[in-house]
Amino acid sequence: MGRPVAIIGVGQTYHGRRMDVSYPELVREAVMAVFKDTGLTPDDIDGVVSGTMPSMMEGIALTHFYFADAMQAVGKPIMKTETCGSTGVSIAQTAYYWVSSGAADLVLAVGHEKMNEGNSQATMTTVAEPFYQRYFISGAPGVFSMQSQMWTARYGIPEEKTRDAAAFISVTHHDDAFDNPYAHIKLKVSMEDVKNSRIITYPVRLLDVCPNSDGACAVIFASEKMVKKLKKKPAWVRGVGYRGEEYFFGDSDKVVWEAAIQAAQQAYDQAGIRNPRKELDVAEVYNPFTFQEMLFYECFGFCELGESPDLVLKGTFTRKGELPCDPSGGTLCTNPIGATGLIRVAEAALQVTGKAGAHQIPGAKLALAHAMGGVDQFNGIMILGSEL
Amino acid sequence: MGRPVAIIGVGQTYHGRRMDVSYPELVREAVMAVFKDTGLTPDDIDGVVSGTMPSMMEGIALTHFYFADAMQAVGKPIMKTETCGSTGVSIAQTAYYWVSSGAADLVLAVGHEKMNEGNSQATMTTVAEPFYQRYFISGAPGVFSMQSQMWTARYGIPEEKTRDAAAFISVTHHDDAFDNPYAHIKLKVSMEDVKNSRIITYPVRLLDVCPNSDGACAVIFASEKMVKKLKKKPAWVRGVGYRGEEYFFGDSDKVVWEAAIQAAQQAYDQAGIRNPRKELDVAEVYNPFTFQEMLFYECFGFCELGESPDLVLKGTFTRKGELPCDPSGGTLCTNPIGATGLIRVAEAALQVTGKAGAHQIPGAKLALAHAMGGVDQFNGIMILGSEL
Amino acid sequence: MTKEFRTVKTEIRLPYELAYGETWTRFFDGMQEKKIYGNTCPKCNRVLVPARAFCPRCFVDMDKWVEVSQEGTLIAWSYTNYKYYGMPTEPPFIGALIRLDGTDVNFLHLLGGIDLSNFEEVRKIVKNGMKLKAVWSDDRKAHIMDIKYFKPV
Amino acid sequence: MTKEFRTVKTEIRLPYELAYGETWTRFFDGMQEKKIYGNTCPKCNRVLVPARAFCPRCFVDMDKWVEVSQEGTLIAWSYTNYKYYGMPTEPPFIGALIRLDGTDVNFLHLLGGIDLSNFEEVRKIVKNGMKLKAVWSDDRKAHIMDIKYFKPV
Ligand SMILES: [Zn+2]
Ligand SMILES: [Zn+2]
Repeated sequence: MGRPVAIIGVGQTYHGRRMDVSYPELVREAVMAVFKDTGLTPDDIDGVVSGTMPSMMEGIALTHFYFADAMQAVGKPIMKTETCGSTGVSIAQTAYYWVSSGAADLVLAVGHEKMNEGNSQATMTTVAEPFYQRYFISGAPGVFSMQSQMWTARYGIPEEKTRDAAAFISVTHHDDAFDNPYAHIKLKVSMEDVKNSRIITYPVRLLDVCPNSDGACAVIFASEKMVKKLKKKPAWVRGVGYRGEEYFFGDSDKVVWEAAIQAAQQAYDQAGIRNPRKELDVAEVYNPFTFQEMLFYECFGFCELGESPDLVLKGTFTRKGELPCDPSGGTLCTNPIGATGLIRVAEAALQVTGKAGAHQIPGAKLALAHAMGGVDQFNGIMILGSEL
Repeated sequence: MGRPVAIIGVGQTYHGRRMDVSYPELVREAVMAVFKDTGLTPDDIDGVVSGTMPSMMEGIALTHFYFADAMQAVGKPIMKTETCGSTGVSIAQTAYYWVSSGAADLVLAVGHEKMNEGNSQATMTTVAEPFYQRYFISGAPGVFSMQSQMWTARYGIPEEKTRDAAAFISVTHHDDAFDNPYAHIKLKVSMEDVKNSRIITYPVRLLDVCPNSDGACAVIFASEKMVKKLKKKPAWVRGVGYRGEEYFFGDSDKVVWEAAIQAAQQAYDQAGIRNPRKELDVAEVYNPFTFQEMLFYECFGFCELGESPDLVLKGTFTRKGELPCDPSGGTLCTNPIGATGLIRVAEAALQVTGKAGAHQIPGAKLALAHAMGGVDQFNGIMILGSEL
Repeated sequence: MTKEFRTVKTEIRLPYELAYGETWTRFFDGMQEKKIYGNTCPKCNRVLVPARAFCPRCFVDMDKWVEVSQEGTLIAWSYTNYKYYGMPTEPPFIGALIRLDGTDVNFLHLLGGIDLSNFEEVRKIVKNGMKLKAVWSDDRKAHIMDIKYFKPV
Repeated sequence: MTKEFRTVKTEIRLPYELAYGETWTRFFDGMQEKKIYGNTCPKCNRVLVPARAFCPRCFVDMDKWVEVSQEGTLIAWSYTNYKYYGMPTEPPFIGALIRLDGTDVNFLHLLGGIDLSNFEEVRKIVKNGMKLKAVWSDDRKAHIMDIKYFKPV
């Protein structure tokens, strides 16, 4: 770990269908929110990091150029990172290293996506090369369904139990989203609703899957000196982790999933966490698919391998459970891809600073934020704490 | 400035038309070269940063995913940055901050582009939004020609003198490229050849413009601890600078060009440079257009505003001149866009470590590397020195 | 020549529907009515054109809308006589940076209304500082090309 | 509902010609001859399929080419019955991860040769661990879809 770094403010747009504004105006909404939250002005900022899914989603290749004005990045050092679903955590880590190095005291991180302007499925076809993998992995639900199917079969978990646990996750997260003013999908659903919703790719059904959202998120990272000077309640970065896997989907195991396991382990080692379920107070797990959320619980050591459906059904990961996961409603209810990972980080920061409002986990002091990118290939983690 | 960081090795592919290999194989060629140069193995590396122009150029959105195997990034933290022409310097700066923060000791930076596989002009149409600017800035030569025309007119430089100076730059760089084993274009040209070559957009002619190249470059950044441990001759990072401008081309002055001026100034301040022409021993200026190279000389303080054509014609910036610029032949002779900025950094590192071979500037101790991105919007600088 | 192997020809084709938002909508509505709209920043007082939702330097919401002059001064130009992907019009054409009278930034568009076929003739006519005036298309679509080009006054 | 304004429909269309290089070329030449080629890593001794230029774990050049078995075991599958952009074939179809006999990684392709119209019937037949066998197209083009699908043995 380098010099201490903290998040001192966050801003989000209202996520959803945002065809009321142009894309730069949407970005500016999040940036203005973080300046309002911190009382800082653009003049205070030393550098800006931003990113989207990949810019195929936008149809405009140089998003950091297009949004330079909206991010008030003019005349400042600026960087752009794009790692698909994990973009938001990559942005946060880039900003973190920048401040940690001592080369900047205040860095603005901005993630954004306007999924209603592009075509996310068409964008997914551009993820892989057109020789071999493009034909089989461009439908993201298909790949994630295959992973879920492999996981259930590996541990011999009864299909009905997995189905029930996934439905339970959908129901509780949809409920949670009502308490998050920025969430996209606000829908009361029952276990039966989920289990009877349209099949996307078996076993995944419509209510197991995240929406296409428009939204942006902005976060300010600060050096220890600035935290003291500005007297802001900090969310200290206690650990970061990031891991990638082989390009070929069939080369690595996606059940005992090394990218997820190692990314979490790297962050735990830095934060000194040995028993994540006991020590973490809340986790914002990237959960575009209900089934996959359970696999992350296992890979992040929240429980034993194959054990997650039982614990889910016991309520271990609900807002009143032992380790509340995604009290914001998570990616399942809000998914502007390039912003999503940074929203996880922002939500974790809100929790450990006691500013999460109606979805606050009382007394939360240590939080995990996570994002996944590529076709089951990249996982990034950031752990935030109220204490350094 | 944070903790000291040095470049301890570089690797390049042979640049040019490289349809003999698949894109991952091309990337691997540069990565193998840097491991050969340093004697390190992939196991030694703590993290990997990579990038392309924007991935519209590749047609494959997740290049860090596609090249994960080739970069030997599997099981490691990985990041991707894409800032158009300045990508290579952004990659270098991301790697620098990462090591400088203390969170990594050895970071591999890789830039790559296979321009012969895509269509660079079609890619340029994706740079701006399709409401307004896309119609007028998608032809890169047009924009750069407009900038040159404005510059010549501003200072009342006689058109013939500018034309001669640009031709002189073309001739000397084409000569230089013969001494660079990795350069793409190896062509003997005369002043008359340049001045009679086909007009692209007046005043820019074919021999004033960079080629479409395939190529990759890999650089290893190391902490001070590793430099000592590995006993490698280091090229210390002495300063970095990066600046962006407004999105709207007409909002800022592209002659007294603040993004270029400020990026250089930030890096000079860190490196303690007051008189760059005297103190720098060599500069690798990003020069896709001969005319623009002169504008950079002025904005970087190598001479007074409007003075560069006179000095060019006097030989001030040739290999035997006061401040040799682009002894590698520069971007003018080799332009795999996502690699180009990193090649500038690698060439600067070779110069200050005395490893530039036939195009070595004798005794070079302090070097500037530069890249420009967007449509005259971003400038990035890295200054390397043989001493810390 | 190095040995080459098989290649595959492919294409990326992606559809988009992009939102103008209120400010661009009003600007392009103006185009249809042969008006060029800018607006002023309450902080730096600059008149920006095209009209913006906010000032890129002051970051505040823009204030008053103004219909700006359709005449201006040539700041810079470039002459293009080759075909490329994404051209604004058939070559030859002249890209131009124009300071519309009363505004504080330069407006990007085309310079036309003169014979462009012979560059040497063009060079005798086109000079930075010359006065230009918008020429409108008859078939307007609330689009930036509703202005055909700017011609010498 | 928030007020919406003008939008613009647009499209990005970009052409590419991508190089296979020597290894992919040989692999796809194999497809045309109804052969599935892998190769072995001299360091970890794994047989990788499709054949690679280098081992993604050991980073060394691959060694011996091997024609691998056209039969294998189903590792995972997913059933898709909706249309989306970039599908490998008309739905319904089954994406499958297959461990070809004698290889050390899983091969991505389709599972077919059974009636896919009724998912409940499909679910009774398709089980992880079942044996599958490649079915080739008559009209082969040195392309990954020269294998139509893998069918139950
Ligand atoms: Zn202003
Ligand atoms: Zn191996």
